[in-house]
Amino acid sequence: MSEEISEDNIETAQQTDASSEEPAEESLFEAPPIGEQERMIEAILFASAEPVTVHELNARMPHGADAAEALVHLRKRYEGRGVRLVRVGDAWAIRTAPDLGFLMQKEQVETRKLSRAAIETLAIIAYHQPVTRAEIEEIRGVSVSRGTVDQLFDMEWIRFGRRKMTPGRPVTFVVTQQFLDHFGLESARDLPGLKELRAAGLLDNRLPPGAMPLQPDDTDAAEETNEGQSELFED
Amino acid sequence: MSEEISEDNIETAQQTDASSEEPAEESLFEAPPIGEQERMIEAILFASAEPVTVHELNARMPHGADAAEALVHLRKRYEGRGVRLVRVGDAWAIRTAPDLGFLMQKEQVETRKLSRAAIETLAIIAYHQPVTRAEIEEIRGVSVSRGTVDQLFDMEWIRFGRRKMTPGRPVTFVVTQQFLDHFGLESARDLPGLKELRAAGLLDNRLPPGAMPLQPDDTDAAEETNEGQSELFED
Amino acid sequence: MTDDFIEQSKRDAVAERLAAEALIVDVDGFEGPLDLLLTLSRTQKVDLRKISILQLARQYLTFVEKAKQLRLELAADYLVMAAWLAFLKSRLLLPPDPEDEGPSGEELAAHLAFQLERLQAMRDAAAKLMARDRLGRDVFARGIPEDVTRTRIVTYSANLLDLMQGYARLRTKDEFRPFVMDRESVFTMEEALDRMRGLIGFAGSWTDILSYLPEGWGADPKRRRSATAATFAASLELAKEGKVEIRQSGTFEPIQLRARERRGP
Repeated sequence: MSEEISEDNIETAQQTDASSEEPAEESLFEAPPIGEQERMIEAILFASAEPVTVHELNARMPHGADAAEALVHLRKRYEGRGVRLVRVGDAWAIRTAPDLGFLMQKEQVETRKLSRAAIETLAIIAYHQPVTRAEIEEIRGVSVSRGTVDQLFDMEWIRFGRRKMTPGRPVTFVVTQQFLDHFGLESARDLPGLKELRAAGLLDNRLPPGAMPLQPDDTDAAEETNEGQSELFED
Repeated sequence: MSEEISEDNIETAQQTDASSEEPAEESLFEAPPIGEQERMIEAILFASAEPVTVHELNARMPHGADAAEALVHLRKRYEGRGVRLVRVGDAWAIRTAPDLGFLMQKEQVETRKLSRAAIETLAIIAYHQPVTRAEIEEIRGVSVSRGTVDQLFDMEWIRFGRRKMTPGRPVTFVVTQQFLDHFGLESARDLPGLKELRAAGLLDNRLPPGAMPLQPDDTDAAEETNEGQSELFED
Repeated sequence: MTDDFIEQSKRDAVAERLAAEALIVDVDGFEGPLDLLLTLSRTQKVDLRKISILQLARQYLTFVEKAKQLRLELAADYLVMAAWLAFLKSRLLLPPDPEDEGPSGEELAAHLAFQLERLQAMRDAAAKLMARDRLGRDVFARGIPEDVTRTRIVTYSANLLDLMQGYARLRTKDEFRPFVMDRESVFTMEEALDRMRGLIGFAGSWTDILSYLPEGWGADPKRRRSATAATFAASLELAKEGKVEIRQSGTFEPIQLRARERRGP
């Protein structure tokens, strides 16, 4: 496909050459062929430090040239290319195609371990979704910093869920599809529960007798999770 | 009219997508089609005033892209146009066609007037690189003033090469990528008349007769020079 | 024939003097003796490879002579070159001395010819170089370069294990206190010392140190152990300070202590 294009291009160039059929000297007195005018405005727009008006293009090109017409041709020529001819006010400039803007970044990727606060917050959201900030704070025993939540939003691992039907109608957080993709989960329900974690040796401690009140909580959490997930799946 | 163009644009974009025959997500893992790669290097090179190395092009393009191949296509595409794709050492740049220079009076930069000494010294460095100050002086028959070398350094046309493996391990000078860019040379091999000069033995480090005590060292120096040149010219 | 030769030499000499005079005007314009020689060589109107070094030496010496007549200050390297050329001239004119081990006049002349040719070649190359289409004069770079933003992308990594462990850590908070000592069951020596300092004043007779254990620390074995150890350590400290005496009647017998009587210094 791209070869086809370049062949066309060459053809066009040849046509241009053929159509000129005038010695170069004569172009001083007669308007250069349109293909030549196109080359000229291409070079001027490329090299100019700012957008150039049609008026200025005409002033800089040999007598008799018609910049406006050449611009139409050049604009067409750049259609679908990596750069485009764009109008800036009453002037013209060559600019990067908008879909390629990402190439104008030199990325230095640095991988850092997610902070403990972020992991815990994320874990609570995953296990208890939809969950309010107050609930997260209750489980973690410390307040949740705005930065932590923002970070998880930035990573697109969490999003807002439905508001809770409790006084104040607080917002809730749920995990996203990106979260599931990243952690290789089909759904948040697939997250192992505490018992399974323990069975897998991820938790080697016995539950202390005093930790009993956690268990009903866990049940609640599981229910809530299901609820949240159904919401997640309904979306 | 402009609406028409943008529709065309969209069509082209769709075609491109269609020809890839892969969903967009997969492009993260598979190289984009060559036409797309061509657009990318086009955008990157248009956006940069300085030559961009193939290495950097590859680094900025999506994984799996092959800048070298896309460059071949792009170069062909711009043949005969108002701007051209030029090679500068191991880098590439887009530059206006030389025959259109007359349109760019506004963009012309006042290059500092180089002294005859500076011009000759530059030529000697380019053709004899890597070359020591003593060798330059031997060729010109006068001492090289500090100002001359400073000026060439200031213009970023020369830099230090490897030290010569002769007594005193003198520093050497070589020309830079900016030098190649300024004089429109793809590499130091393309210096005008280089082959003829070499064939005529005028690039040899021929010793004055009677310079006996220096001879063994100087022979080393000559070998080193050839080595250096082959490195610079034949890479 | 001979006359012709003499005539020719005369004419040459006149031409050389005129040429030298013309060059004198420009003496500051020369980039050293080699440059001057190169300029002089052009008057021979031959290929540099066929140049007569003998004639060139004569031309140069004429130039220097003329400069001296005009009382022109010539830089030292011009004079050094003149001396060398005078030597070369004699070498070229005299038959080679078999005793002499130095390079022959022809060798020296050939090298000078090479130097001139090389300098001329470099000048031509420089001219070709400068005549090329040059960036900023004939060829132009992008006028509106787009900035490449250097972004540092920080990706945070966390795997499922991190997540699960984080959650488990939270839900079993009480179990996960690996580095925190259970202060509730620890009676420190400092605490024991404070306690005993307040009590030993009242103990004039031998008393089992176990009676110094704080209230409520005797029942729980963990607490009892800690309190006993702390109290014992505190007793030793007090003995060291000379405040108490300690005795034990036998192995595993109760350890007893009493306040030491104060003696005057």
